[in-house]
Amino acid sequence: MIDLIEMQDVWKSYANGVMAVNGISVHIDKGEFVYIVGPSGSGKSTFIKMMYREELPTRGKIFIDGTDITKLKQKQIPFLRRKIGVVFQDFKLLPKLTVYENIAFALEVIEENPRNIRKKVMEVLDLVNLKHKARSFPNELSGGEQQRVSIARSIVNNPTVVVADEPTGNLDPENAWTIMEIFERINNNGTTVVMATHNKEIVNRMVKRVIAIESGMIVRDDEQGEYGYEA
Amino acid sequence: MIDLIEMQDVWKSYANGVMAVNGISVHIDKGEFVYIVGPSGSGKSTFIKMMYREELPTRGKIFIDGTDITKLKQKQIPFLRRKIGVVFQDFKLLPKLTVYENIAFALEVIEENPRNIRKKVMEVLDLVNLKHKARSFPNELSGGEQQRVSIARSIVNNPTVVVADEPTGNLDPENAWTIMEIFERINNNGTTVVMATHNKEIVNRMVKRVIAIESGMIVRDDEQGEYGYEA
Amino acid sequence: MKLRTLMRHAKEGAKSLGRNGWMTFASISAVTVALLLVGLFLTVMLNLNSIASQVENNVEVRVFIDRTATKEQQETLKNQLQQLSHVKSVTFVSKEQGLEDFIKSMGDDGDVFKSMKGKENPLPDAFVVKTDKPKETIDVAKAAKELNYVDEVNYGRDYVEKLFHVVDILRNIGLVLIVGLLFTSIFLIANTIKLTIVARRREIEIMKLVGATDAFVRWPYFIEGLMLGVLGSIIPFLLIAIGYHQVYDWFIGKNYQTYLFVKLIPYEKMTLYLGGLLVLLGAVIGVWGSLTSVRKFLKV
Amino acid sequence: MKLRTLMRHAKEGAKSLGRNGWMTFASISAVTVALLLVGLFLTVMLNLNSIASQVENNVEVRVFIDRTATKEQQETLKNQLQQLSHVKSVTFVSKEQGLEDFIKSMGDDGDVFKSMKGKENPLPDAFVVKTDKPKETIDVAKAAKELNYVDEVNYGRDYVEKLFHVVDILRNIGLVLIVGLLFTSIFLIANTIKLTIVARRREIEIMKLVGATDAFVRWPYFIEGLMLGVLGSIIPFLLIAIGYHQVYDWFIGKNYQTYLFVKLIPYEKMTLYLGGLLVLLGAVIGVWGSLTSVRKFLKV
Ligand SMILES: Nc1ncnc2c1ncn2[C@@H]1O[C@H](COP(=O)(O)OP(=O)(O)OP(=O)(O)O)[C@@H](O)[C@H]1O
Ligand SMILES: Nc1ncnc2c1ncn2[C@@H]1O[C@H](COP(=O)(O)OP(=O)(O)OP(=O)(O)O)[C@@H](O)[C@H]1O
Ligand SMILES: [Mg+2]
Ligand SMILES: [Mg+2]
Repeated sequence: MIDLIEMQDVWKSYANGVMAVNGISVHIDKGEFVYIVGPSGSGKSTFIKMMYREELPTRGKIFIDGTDITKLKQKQIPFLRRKIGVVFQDFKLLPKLTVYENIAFALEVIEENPRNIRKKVMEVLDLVNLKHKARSFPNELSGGEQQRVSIARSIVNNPTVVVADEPTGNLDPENAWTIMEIFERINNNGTTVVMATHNKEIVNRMVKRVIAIESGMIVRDDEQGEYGYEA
Repeated sequence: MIDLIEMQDVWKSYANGVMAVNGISVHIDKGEFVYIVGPSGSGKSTFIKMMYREELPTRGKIFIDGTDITKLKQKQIPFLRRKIGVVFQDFKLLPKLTVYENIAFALEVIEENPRNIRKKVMEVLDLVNLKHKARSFPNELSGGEQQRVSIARSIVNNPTVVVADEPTGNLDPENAWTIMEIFERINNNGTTVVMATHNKEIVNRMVKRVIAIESGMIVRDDEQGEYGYEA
Repeated sequence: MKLRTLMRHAKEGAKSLGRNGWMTFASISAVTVALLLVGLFLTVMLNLNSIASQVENNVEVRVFIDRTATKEQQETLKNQLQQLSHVKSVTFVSKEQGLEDFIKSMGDDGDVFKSMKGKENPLPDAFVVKTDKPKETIDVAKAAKELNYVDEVNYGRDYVEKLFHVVDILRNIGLVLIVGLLFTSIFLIANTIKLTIVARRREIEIMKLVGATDAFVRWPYFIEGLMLGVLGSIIPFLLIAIGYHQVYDWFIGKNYQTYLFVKLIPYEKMTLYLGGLLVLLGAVIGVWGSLTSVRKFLKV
Repeated sequence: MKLRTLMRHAKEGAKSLGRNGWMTFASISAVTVALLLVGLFLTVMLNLNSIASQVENNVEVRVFIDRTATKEQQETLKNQLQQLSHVKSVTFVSKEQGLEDFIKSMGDDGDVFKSMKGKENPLPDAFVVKTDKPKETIDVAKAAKELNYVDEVNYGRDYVEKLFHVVDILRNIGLVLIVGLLFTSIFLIANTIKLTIVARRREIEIMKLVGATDAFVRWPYFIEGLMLGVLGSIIPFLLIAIGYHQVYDWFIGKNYQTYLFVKLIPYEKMTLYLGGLLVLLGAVIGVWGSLTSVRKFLKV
């Protein structure tokens, strides 16, 4: 298998001095499904944000598909991001756009043919059971509905990697499983999935590789692991 | 026991026509601990928002401590809200204030003596394990940290009722249990707790009254219930 | 409200100015720039107005006395003139003095008239009448014309009427411009402050949801608006005070005071009133813009 | 860029104007109000300037001919005058005509000089010299004075120099005011637009995080800024065009054209240039304000 994501001794300290990631090295192969677990504030989101250059590491190298993204020029960043579908922990929906438009935006950005946009958007909205909310604005949605829009957007343009930050935090178990099935399906089709989660039940029932982070360091990395971050 | 919260045939449809709550009647006694469960978009948050007048029901009456809050004058609303500590699903922290100041704000509002403010704030910050983040701003916190600040703020002024909307959605199981212990403790001290949640494990292990909502209607209401919303 | 709480609001207001960094900067600079404009125009307009009044005040009526009139008849005429309403002073000017004045008033051009001195002098003796209000000149002249032993009444009708007309028009234009400018400035400042506060609407909503009363939310904004306005009025005041000082000195240095027969408004008076006005204006607009903007978001 | 994408940006820009409702309103009204002010001042200033030029152009040099000069000598003098640089025209005015003109120019006040008609006329014959540039009057007068058979040269030195001085001062004040006003307006408009865009910084950040290039984010803002500016320039243009029409008609109706010896700038010319200028100004400031504000938030 080919390395898709590789981190080499990555450190991150924020402007206010907080050391969020302290020397992480990791390989994730193309087509893998990885859970990131760890206590609140341990650095999972920071770890994830560095993959699509929302945050730049203070030290270390990060390779995505063979290129060191810490060296990317400002102009190249959008093209990195288009390969990575992100489910943000705080959803990050555009408040002035409807649900439909929010998802379509990810396709307009890559200058997708308008004819295909409608079809693709309605398809993913159907997957997350939100077809009936297509014309609502984000502030007219429940927390879980917003989360599902963010999920729909992350997969709509068939990215190489889907990176999801606690994508089921605001979902009831039933909806959570629907989402997990979607992730499993796209993973089976070759998409790499990296998912930070606190959901013990999901991690233990849908068994995959588990990377446990504590205080910004990897304390455990098990193929076919289970939830937990005691070393 | 005395009725603390009483809803009489309450309906709520939003401006865009969505019927979020469709005829709910419920009694919650002083000192009770109630879980609100239900699928995403079923109306849990709407139900909760009506208790502290973030949303006004389209029809029906809501009594808190004997007064019909749907009839409250604009000027009286702040005093209702001071009796109710709210953990918002989206945290609602003041972005320009530090963690410390955010929590202190809830005390300044009731013109608490500045001498006590510091003590009380540090106390609750300690409870949620965030003393070390007192001087951080909300955007410098992880999702779970923000959630814990919101929780700390909701309990700092000893409200009569604590209303929590998925307070553990962004927390690891360990932190989640810490929070649940806090809720149980204040509940034992007489505070009524109403908590919307998707966390099956918590609901089933810390057994309390469970109200299940689906499509804006109560489908189940069990003392000592367990997670689930099939009628 | 407890003093403690008031202190808290003042502190929060000041802190908020700092934390909102460049938004504060945007507001203050909007106030600065708008008040600078208002102050500048006000200075110019007030001076032009004062100059216009001075020019108007130079207007006088010249009543030429019939050559046949005796000394007593002249006296009677003088008394009659003094009794006319709005007359401030009546001065006798002999025909020799009259010609001298005339030649002088023509400046260099008067030279060709020098030959008229002596017996060729075509001017009769005259009374120069000054009125208490410039505009009364016309009525006084008319009334004087009706009196006995009056040969000719001369008040530069064309010139005076034209002058009053032009000054009136200019005053009206000035007034329209200054009022327009004032409203514009108020609007632009309030608009700017409103935008900075709208950006904080979520903040206000959260405060309300956590149990703050309207007053509690409003107070820090009141203080903030006040400080914005006052801070924003300092630079325009200083700039105009310094600038006016320069212009004033230059004006006197170049001797324009005597050369153009007009005076500027004294420096101290001007800066005192202007300073007061600008600070007041800034404070009022700041507070008003702040409070009206907050109000919209209090309905939570 | 594909045409399809351009269309998409135009649509998004327009849609965004609508969805940002009152923020759009705030921006457009800032543009409106600022441009109204600029337009108003520009109209007033341009007209005052044109009037000043007209007044200046009335200035002439009167060269009085020595009474002893023969016809030939007069001819020589005329030729010499015509050869002076900057002289536009030389016209002979007999002493009778000269006195007539003088009496007329004094208006009502001239009456007392009527007695001078006939042999008492103190004025000699004269040449009236006009220059191509008003300011050359002074030099031409000096040069004329040096010629033979010149009795006296008269160009209202005091009056003319005073006039030029006053006009110069007023022009400078006007220029300072108009430039100050322009910068102020640009600043205030850009400031307002900036604030509306800062309120949307999160929006821009999200777009970038979802993979949009800078250009992709910028285009709709470009269109939005353009529309803001152009929409904001319409009302000021209409108001000023209508207002100027009224004033212009009133000015002609009251016969001020002939009465005050000055003309306003023709209506069509004024509105055409003003309209173009305001729309251009609005569009440029709108786009500029929009794009510079967006730029800051693209670094995500
Ligand atoms: N922008 C920031 N500036 C400063 N410190 C930050 C910032 N973002 C996060 N941190 C700090 O970095 C640490 C790691 O945060 P991170 O968001 O990566 O945690 P997390 O594992 O995602 O937690 P959670 O499960 O609560 O989301 C925390 O201590 C947090 O307070
Ligand atoms: N402000 C609003 N305007 C219009 N519709 C709304 C608004 N808020 C919520 N809704 C709709 O009302 C319904 C109930 O929403 P609510 O937020 O109460 O759900 P919830 O049970 O809290 O869901 P979740 O578990 O996902 O948070 C949903 O269909 C939602 O789309
Ligand atoms: Mg996180
Ligand atoms: Mg909810």
